[in-house]
Amino acid sequence: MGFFIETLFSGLMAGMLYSLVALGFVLIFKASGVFNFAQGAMVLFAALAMARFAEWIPAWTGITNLIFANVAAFLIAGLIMFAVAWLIERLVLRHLVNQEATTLLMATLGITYFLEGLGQTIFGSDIYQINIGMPKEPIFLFDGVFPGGILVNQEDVIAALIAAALVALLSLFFQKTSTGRALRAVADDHQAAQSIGIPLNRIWVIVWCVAGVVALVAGMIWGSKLGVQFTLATVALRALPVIILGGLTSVPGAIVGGLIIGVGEKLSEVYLGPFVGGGIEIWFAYVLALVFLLFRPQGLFGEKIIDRV
Amino acid sequence: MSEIKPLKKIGDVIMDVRNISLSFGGVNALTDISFDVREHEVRAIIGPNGAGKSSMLNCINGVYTPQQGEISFRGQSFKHMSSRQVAEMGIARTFQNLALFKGMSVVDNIMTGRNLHIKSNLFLQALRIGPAQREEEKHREFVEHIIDFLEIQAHRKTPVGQLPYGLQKRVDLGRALAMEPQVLLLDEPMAGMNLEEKQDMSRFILDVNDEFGTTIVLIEHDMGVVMDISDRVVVLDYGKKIGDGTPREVRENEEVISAYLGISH
Amino acid sequence: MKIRNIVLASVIAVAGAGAFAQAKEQFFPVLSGRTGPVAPNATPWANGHNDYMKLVNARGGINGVKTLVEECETAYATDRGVECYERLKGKHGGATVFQPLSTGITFALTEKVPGDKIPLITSGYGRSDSADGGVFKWNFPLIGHYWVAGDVVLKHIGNKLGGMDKLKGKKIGVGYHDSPFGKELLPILQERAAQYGFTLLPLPIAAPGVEQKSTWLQVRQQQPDFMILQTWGVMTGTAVKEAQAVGYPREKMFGTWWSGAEPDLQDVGAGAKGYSAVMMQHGAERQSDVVKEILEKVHAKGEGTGPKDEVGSVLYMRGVLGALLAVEGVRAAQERFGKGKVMTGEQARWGYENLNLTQAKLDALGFKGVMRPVSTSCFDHMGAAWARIHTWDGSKFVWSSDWLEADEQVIKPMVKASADKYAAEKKLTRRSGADCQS
Amino acid sequence: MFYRENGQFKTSYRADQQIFPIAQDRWAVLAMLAFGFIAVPFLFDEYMFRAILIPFVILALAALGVNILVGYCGQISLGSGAFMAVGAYAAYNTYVRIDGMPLIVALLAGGVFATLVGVFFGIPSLRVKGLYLAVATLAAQFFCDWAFLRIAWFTNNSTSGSVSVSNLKVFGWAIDSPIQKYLFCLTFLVVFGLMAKNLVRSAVGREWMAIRDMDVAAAVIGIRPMYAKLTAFAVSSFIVGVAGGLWGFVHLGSWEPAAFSVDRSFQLLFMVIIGGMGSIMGSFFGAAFIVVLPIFLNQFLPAVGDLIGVPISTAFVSHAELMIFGALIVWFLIVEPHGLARLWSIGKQKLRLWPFPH
Repeated sequence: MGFFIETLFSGLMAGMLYSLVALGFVLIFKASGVFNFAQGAMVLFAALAMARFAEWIPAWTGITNLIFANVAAFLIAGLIMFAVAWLIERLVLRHLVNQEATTLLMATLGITYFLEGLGQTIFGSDIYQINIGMPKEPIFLFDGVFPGGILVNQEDVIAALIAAALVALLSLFFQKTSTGRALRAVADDHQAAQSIGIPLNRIWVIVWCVAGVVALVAGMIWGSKLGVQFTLATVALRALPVIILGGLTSVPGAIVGGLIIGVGEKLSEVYLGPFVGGGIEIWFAYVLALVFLLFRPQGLFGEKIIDRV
Repeated sequence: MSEIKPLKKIGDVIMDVRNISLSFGGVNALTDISFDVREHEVRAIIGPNGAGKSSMLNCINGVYTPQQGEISFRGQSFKHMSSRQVAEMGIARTFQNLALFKGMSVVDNIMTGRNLHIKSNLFLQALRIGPAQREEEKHREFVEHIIDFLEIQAHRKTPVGQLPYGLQKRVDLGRALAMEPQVLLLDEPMAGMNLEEKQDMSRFILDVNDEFGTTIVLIEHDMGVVMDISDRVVVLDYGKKIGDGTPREVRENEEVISAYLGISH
Repeated sequence: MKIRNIVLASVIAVAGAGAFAQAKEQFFPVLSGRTGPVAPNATPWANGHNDYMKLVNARGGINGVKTLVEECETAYATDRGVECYERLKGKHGGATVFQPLSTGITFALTEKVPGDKIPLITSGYGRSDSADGGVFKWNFPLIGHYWVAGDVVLKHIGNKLGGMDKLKGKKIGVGYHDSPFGKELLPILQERAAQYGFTLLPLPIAAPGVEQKSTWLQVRQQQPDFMILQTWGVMTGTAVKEAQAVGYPREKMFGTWWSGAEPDLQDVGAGAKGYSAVMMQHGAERQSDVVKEILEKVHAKGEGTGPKDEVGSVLYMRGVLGALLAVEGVRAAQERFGKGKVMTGEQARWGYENLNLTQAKLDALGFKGVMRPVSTSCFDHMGAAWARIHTWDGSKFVWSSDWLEADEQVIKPMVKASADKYAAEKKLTRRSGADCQS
Repeated sequence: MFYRENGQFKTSYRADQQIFPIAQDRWAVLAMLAFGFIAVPFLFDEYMFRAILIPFVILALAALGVNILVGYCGQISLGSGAFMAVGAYAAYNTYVRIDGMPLIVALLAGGVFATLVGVFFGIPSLRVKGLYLAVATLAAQFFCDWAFLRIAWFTNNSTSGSVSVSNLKVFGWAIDSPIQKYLFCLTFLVVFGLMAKNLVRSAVGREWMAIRDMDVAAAVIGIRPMYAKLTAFAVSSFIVGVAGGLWGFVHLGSWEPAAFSVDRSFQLLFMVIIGGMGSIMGSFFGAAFIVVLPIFLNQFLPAVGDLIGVPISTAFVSHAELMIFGALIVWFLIVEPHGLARLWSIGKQKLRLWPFPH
């Protein structure tokens, strides 16, 4: 029982990171109808930038204060992500307006490759660490209730809190700020948004920036857990089923979907894996999504699509 | 144009639409629509925008499934049929906002209309030997007749995407004709055309109607055209049927007039 | 920064080729993995290899024959490795020997080298059964393969427990890279498990291995008495981090020699304290003579391939050893086919098959305390089965065991059996004694 | 002024329905075939064959398969690598488990199994489109990766999970020299290329394109989306599967699932995009481009760096490769969505008018 709870818990933690990546997907899709395959590459890019600047800043400025280095690195990385977002809109999206979804999808595949190459060219391809002073050792709760207690990673808890805070911030941003409302308007209806004078291009830049920040946070958490290296980009592939499950257009969907996938993966691997030789979690997530597709193509929270002739 | 209107014998009811109701998520597109179509006639469905005309055709085509009501064709009635079955029964259709296959040439577009008649299987087609080759040629020949009939010989190999609007409308018609339909559903065949184009199109429609004796169900906005070429007219408004009869009768109908002139009642 | 430091060997090669086009040169191709999931580990290897080759030239070459190096990037992908092999094998008068540094590529090349008559050195990786020279004429897993690693790890664990018999009833988990590389370790462990009566808990980890939570949840659930890691690249570091996250004691974790180098652990730092790994003879050898010599004769001249601080690190040293063996094989071949001549791949093969590096020779070359004697034969293409264990003290590795030798009595039969199976599949006949003289 | 159809009047529809209605084209193609089969073997060295020509021919075949699905039927697939894997492993098992199994039969059997798997994973395409379908096909990818790693039976219980084949023979004629291998693969490519071309200009092909361009309209004129999509999946995965078999048997000789990873799927998709969606020729262009580009960069960039005195590291080269790839994908999607094939046909148009532009 105790172990089951642990598995569940760590599933939720993994899922929470998937949600963060998925969130990036959804934001961009809602606002620009682009399925941004490059989200994973953006996570890598942002994490690399943060990790490296956190190294370089003390070297350059001579200030060795960890907090200062991290904050500065975070800000710089954020700015870099803004620049990336702006360039993507300028050089790619702007030229692909009103293309069908698959074309845009493939364009973002191209962006993925580009960012992976660029990131490693600028920041190198070693393993880099992001040290934001996360406690690494686990703690044990309820020793009394369960034998051996329930293992909890303080790091995961903190990460979860950060993620939650980010989501809260985003929802505030969408509800309260005028830009946020504009974004929602665009998401609901492009033509209408344009007709009431919301400049689409600007909206797109903004939403890609937001996605960039989300990527940065995801990259920071993941990076401080596991170190930053090229392979971080593969989290995009882990997060895809999440969106299918949650629905492309739904922010809560991304979060719930992420948690479900995370838990599903871990439970399946731990309880089913041993019987079939293990290593099943990746495709399990996908098959889960696949089965889902067949019965509810629009996902948990997505809107139904009707073809009109 | 009225003088070219041919005299022809109208047969008995070929299609009967009974109490069709259709709604999308609570919004009623059609409520309790009933009307019939007689063999060889030109039947028009008119009504203001959003009256549910296209939805009506989509129900007949099996694109939408009405929540209530049924449609009977040549006596056998059905609640829902797949578009395939409908096509097999000989009901063809053109589209309001062009639904041609943009990537394909005019010939290929019209050839798709022949697909129902193609028998040879995948492997024969892959090897393109004997029967497959002959079949292909046979249908190509048929398609060439349609191309001549619609006077678009010059554009055979052009991708339809590159054709002017008026010609695309013809190709759309041609694709439907290639199915050798018994009933032809035309969704605003003349929308956005200038006068000559409209005259051409009406001519084609009437020719189809009396050369091949094809029954025609037609959605059209242009009252003049409708009154000229159709034998009977159904009037829809906000998904309800508000009139049915000969052009003359409909023209006199109070509700219809108000619907069109927007008089409240 | 890194980019600027790494002077691409091929550039030197091109320049070199221009400079002494007349000079006799022995071509050693390098299949590098400077990008992709294994970049952090494969890069030092290539740097070490190339630095030693430069050192050999600084020492005056192999009896006057200069070494020539050209790299081709495989990114650890098999098909690219094959392309690189095809590209390099014919260059600069023909490749002497290939060291793919990837089990996948080794498998693919094993099919090709007999046709091209080029030997393969796969020190510590590749096909374990290729130690049987009777079947694998062209493969040389010199000084160790996975089964040696596995056997030594078990031996070390046994010693810690105070006797192999103490292994009885124990549960040992194996976290392995889910690929031929990872799986190659299992046979020896299964063999030993049957022999000593401990239970084996195989835990495959899907490459690239950035997400291992569930693997380590199972570890926490099963609570194996020991964990053996057969991982490579980012997978190792992640494994240690996850172990830390589920509170599995690092003292009970043992890596094979691909899972115990600085790049794996330095960013875990103190968190990895107590983690041990078996080392194929050498470890980090910053104090060894050869390292000093490289620093003074290569890096001091600004010709270092990689960053200076990496010289002498574990994987750097493995590159150095790879180069050493490649060179000494050629030297041995020259003894027979003519001193100061450039050896063909075929001649070099004879050299690798008749390698006899005595301690004296090794010490003279600056490998005192780094390596033990190696001597190969027609049927033994490995030549030595010695290893040591080193342990991470939070910032660096320190030796934690004496020299240990794998039990050839157990491994030889396994090698032979597996080799015979391969020969049967491929319809090959074992080499006769006569063939050994060729 | 020599490239004209002037004076070539079609007297029958058969004549008009030929693959290459213009005589000069027919000659050009025949010449190319002759070149491929007769001249090439004498022209190039072993490296060209092993490292460029053979991979090109095999991947061109695979790209052809993918193009049928993505380019002609408009069903995006990221699982092509998996279908290659199925082809390779199925061929392997039929080849090693049944004594005296002829090579070609084994390869075709591989294709058949790939077809089955392809159709199975194509089923979602009946419900979903575009990116959703992409994800569905990714499921195929990851599942197959896992299955071939984990299920020992597929690899004939080899301890390492890596399988290998050797001494290939066709009609008692050994396929081991690079030239023989090349010709062997080229034959497959030509045969399948011809059949594919026939399909796309027949009823089935028209159904695929109809579904791609306007699926609702297609349904209304009696095309069954299910039939059209599943046949596309079937034909596509059959060809891809055979290509997979060739990749394992002829090119690698010994392989592991990683040889057919998701990267392979992306690579094939890119070949189709760059080469030209909905164009047989395009598949070949795309394959050639993507096979040659990295090798070219690998050798060209260091040379350039050498010239201008800036040492270029291997790492940088392969990163640059990633960037150039990505940039090219985007560039093609923006500037020339129909890929190299379109450039080719534009060239032909110009040639037709030359020297009188109007």
